[in-house]
Amino acid sequence: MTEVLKPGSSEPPENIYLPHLAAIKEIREETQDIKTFKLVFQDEELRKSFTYKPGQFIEFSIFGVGESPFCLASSPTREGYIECSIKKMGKVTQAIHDLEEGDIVGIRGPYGNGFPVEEMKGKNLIFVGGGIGLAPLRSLIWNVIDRRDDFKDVIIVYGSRSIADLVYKDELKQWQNTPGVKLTLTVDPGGEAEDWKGEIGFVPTILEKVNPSPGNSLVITCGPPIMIKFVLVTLNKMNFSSQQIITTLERKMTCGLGKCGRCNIGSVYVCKDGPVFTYAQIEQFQEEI
Amino acid sequence: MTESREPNTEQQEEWQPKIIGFLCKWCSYAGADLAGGSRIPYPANIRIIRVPCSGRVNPLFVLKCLENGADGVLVSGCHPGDCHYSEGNYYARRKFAVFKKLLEYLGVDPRRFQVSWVSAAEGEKWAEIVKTVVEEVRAAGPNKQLSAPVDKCSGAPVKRKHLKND
Amino acid sequence: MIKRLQEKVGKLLREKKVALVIGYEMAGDGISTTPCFIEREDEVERLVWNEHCVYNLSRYLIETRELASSPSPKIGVVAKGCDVKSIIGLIQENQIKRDEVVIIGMECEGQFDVEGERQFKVEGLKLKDKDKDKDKEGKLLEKCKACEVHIPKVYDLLIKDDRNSGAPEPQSPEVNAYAQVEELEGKSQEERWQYWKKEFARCIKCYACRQVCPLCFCPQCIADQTLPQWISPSPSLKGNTTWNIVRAFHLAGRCIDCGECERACPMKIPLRKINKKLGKEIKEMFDYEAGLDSEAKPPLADFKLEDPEEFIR
Amino acid sequence: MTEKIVSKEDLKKILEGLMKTSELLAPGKEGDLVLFKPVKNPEEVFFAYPNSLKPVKEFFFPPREELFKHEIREGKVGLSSEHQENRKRVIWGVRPCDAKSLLMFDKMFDGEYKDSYYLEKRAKSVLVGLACNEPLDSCFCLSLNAGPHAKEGLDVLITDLGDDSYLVEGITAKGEELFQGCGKESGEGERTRKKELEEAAKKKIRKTCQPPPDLESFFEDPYWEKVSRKCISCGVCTYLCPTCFCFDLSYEGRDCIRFWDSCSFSPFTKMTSGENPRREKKTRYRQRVYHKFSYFKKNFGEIACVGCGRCLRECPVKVDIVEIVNQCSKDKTKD
Repeated sequence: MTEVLKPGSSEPPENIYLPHLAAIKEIREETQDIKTFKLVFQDEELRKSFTYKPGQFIEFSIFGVGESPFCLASSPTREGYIECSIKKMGKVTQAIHDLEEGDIVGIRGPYGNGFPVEEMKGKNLIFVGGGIGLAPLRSLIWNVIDRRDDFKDVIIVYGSRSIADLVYKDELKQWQNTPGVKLTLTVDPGGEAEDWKGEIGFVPTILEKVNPSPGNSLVITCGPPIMIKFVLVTLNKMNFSSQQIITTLERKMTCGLGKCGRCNIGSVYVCKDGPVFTYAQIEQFQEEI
Repeated sequence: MTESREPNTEQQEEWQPKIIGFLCKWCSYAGADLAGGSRIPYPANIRIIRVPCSGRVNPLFVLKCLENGADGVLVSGCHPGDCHYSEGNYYARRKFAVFKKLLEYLGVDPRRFQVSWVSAAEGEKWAEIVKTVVEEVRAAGPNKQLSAPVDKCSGAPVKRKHLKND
Repeated sequence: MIKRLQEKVGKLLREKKVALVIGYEMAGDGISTTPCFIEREDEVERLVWNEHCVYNLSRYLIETRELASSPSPKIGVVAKGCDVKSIIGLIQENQIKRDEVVIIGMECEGQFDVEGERQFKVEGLKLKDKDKDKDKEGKLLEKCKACEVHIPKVYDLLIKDDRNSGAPEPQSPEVNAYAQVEELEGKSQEERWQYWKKEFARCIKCYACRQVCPLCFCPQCIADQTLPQWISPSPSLKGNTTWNIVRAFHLAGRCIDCGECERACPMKIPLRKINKKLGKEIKEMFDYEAGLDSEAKPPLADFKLEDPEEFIR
Repeated sequence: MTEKIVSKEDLKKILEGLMKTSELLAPGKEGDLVLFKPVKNPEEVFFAYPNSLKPVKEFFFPPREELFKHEIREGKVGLSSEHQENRKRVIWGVRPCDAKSLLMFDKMFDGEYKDSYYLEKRAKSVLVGLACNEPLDSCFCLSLNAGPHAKEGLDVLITDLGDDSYLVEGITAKGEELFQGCGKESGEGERTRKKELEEAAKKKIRKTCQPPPDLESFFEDPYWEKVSRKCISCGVCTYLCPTCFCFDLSYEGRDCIRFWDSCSFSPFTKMTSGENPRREKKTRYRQRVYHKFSYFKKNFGEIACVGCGRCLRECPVKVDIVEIVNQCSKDKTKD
């Protein structure tokens, strides 16, 4: 607990709700309903000073429409810009999809704890992603590739409903060609095409087939809740302990500051204490995830 | 859109009433079209929104218009018996009869919400109705009851075209 | 009356005629009552009946039906004459089926203005003192003064008032049910606007009016929609006015005047005065009264060729 | 800490003075409601009330507050946050329970992320307390480390001694400042009188809130389903609660606004994907209880309830959170 500000005793603190202005530099269409936005802060100082960890998120403001939290999909090792991959779902995301290059948006953050990158050093990393859930993993994957010597082997298992739903298609190729990185792609049965060279099947099944070893390894997983549920079963079968499994949770994080009161799971605020948790931590929660 | 694209009429020149018209596409819209095609003059204070049927108009549309700065709203449909969907305008008639009473009861100026039947052949009648409605709303003055006149902002995101070319 | 109520409910539960009964029990303050859900025969002693049974329990019918796990899907509900009207409304709008509910009708002499407690909250008086020095007439809820349904129109069981033996008292109220509406109608347009503006300004958007209403059952309220956002979610005069108009209009021809919205409103906005006005107009224009006939078509889902149209150009 | 005796006339003069030098808010009647309002006439200041309908939180954390505006000027987007008026604000007639609740708000709105909107209002405000001599049946502050004459969070406390005389106890410098140069020193008799009033008031508070120490262990108990059944999921208890602080952010035209929100509403936690961790009424009601009696305590060392009793008085269906919290351990052992 921090010391309570005595009325009348302090300088006015900075405004925690005021976003920084950022311009959209580039928009890439990943799939039919997912776009990746490259954002550059208007303020040159901020472009240099804005630092973050993979797994952290920002509050993305469309002035006049609304604000929503999105994870940072870019790697902090690539300086000068940030990227978010956004699926068209509701009011704000629809407005975001209507944006064009050069449009101005607001950014608050970064918020949350982020992935424990330091702890990952010297370990084998297994990434298990589904659909748009690859976005936060992408941040970490590029971070790992850019600092390749700090980490051991990398295994990536990524799947989506169909080939068209795979995100970062160009980057997947780059990852595949990186030494020490083993990428397995899969699509749900029925989502394949004739020339599809990857696997066909749900992510947990393919993960079992890839069969990574739990020794000196960490699993980082993100995707739809149903996928995570079965990925955990698979990992359990393969003798991964709950401390070795890291995921990011999704909640409605309106303020990102641990104040607005809706993202808590028990006394834990996902926006402040998370969104990254080990499965061992999650097991302690009373509420269902 | 935060910069109003029109000159601020209220300050620069005489205030002009702004009226939103919800017109059924089968009768009243065609009627308005006829008025235009026949070069029958009527005031330009009305902005027309075409709807499939007067029965489609939710009273919330009317409220929203008044809330967002319209000075008056006119709903116009087919004459009873002429509805393309047989009975849409009959339902509309009941709905707006009640809604009009409610607005009046709450003290909203009754001139701000009006209903008319205009057929596809009634270009003259359309022009007359618009004239009357505009005059009545003009007499009622700017809508200060339901609208919040301070910020004219549609709530659309900041687009590049709103900014100076750099 | 309470004894007979408890016996009858006990019997219903014992014979598995109902899975659960929604009724009234004493509240912690020892004076007012609160809704309760009785599932076992040994709980029936909790049930009470007095002049503080203000709540319209039909509000719980839809969600309770979903919760009832017992093989018997029937729900028993203790209902006053006015509450039965909203049950009829729910049947009429296909929200519940007649044979899913067992209506335990109560003969009701009128409910007291427990909210007259407000006075006690304001002045710090104790409710008991307050009760003593006011005559019965003065304590009656506004809606009860013009009540026409002391005995419910529809019921499965009727619990009669012990005090009334023989024929029920004549049910023609001398009170003008629309007195308050007419008073406001008599004012100028500007006066009316100023009146409502002041009332709506107080609204804090707690949605108690909506939540307590037996006929506000939309799975998603238009006020909660975001695409588009029709009603501004924050409390401001603009959004409050729109919300209150929309709420009332959605109840036009459906509201059965149980007055729960006004009772629940912590800011005491006279919502009944709006609902009542709509009821009055619909009665005059379309000769329809809500909550009387579960087979009738709701007036705004109906029309007549000769409906009034003087207001149309 | 100074104590003095002032007369009703003195108080009126002080109110008149404060009206000129600062923004003065005090309870007044609006129909049947008691609400804090800007004072236009000292005669209208209402003393004989148990408590205001809305707690004073609304002056620090308004139901609707504009945070900033976005504007396009000269081809550039700008954000402007309007500077708050820094005129001194005196809130007169605050009950001790409400004053205490602000200390909890301090913990919430200060901390790692400092909420300038709240803190600025806090810094410019002086809280003049009014001791409770006539607590209601629904009051239960005594069991929550507060009391009808408690001073915590206040700048000055006034006790009505009857006979048009008031005991004024300075608590902070800015509180004392308001009463400088008026009244006379208090005597032994008056201090005894105040003690008596305090004891008498305490005796009137019979309701006690005693959450079980192991509340966490009841989390999965069917009890919550049972006790939340009659809850109608409205926002009355949360909006009128002096310690509830949940909010939402939204844009309305050019303004980014913050406004009250409530954990009782189902859309509160609903995500765009349609997932809703607290879709069931039971989980929402349990969240309210646990947030107050467990989570806040875990995070900030204190139960987030001051026992003002508003939620009991104003609940449209008389849900009694005190009874529910007290009963939960008993009910468990019974089943």
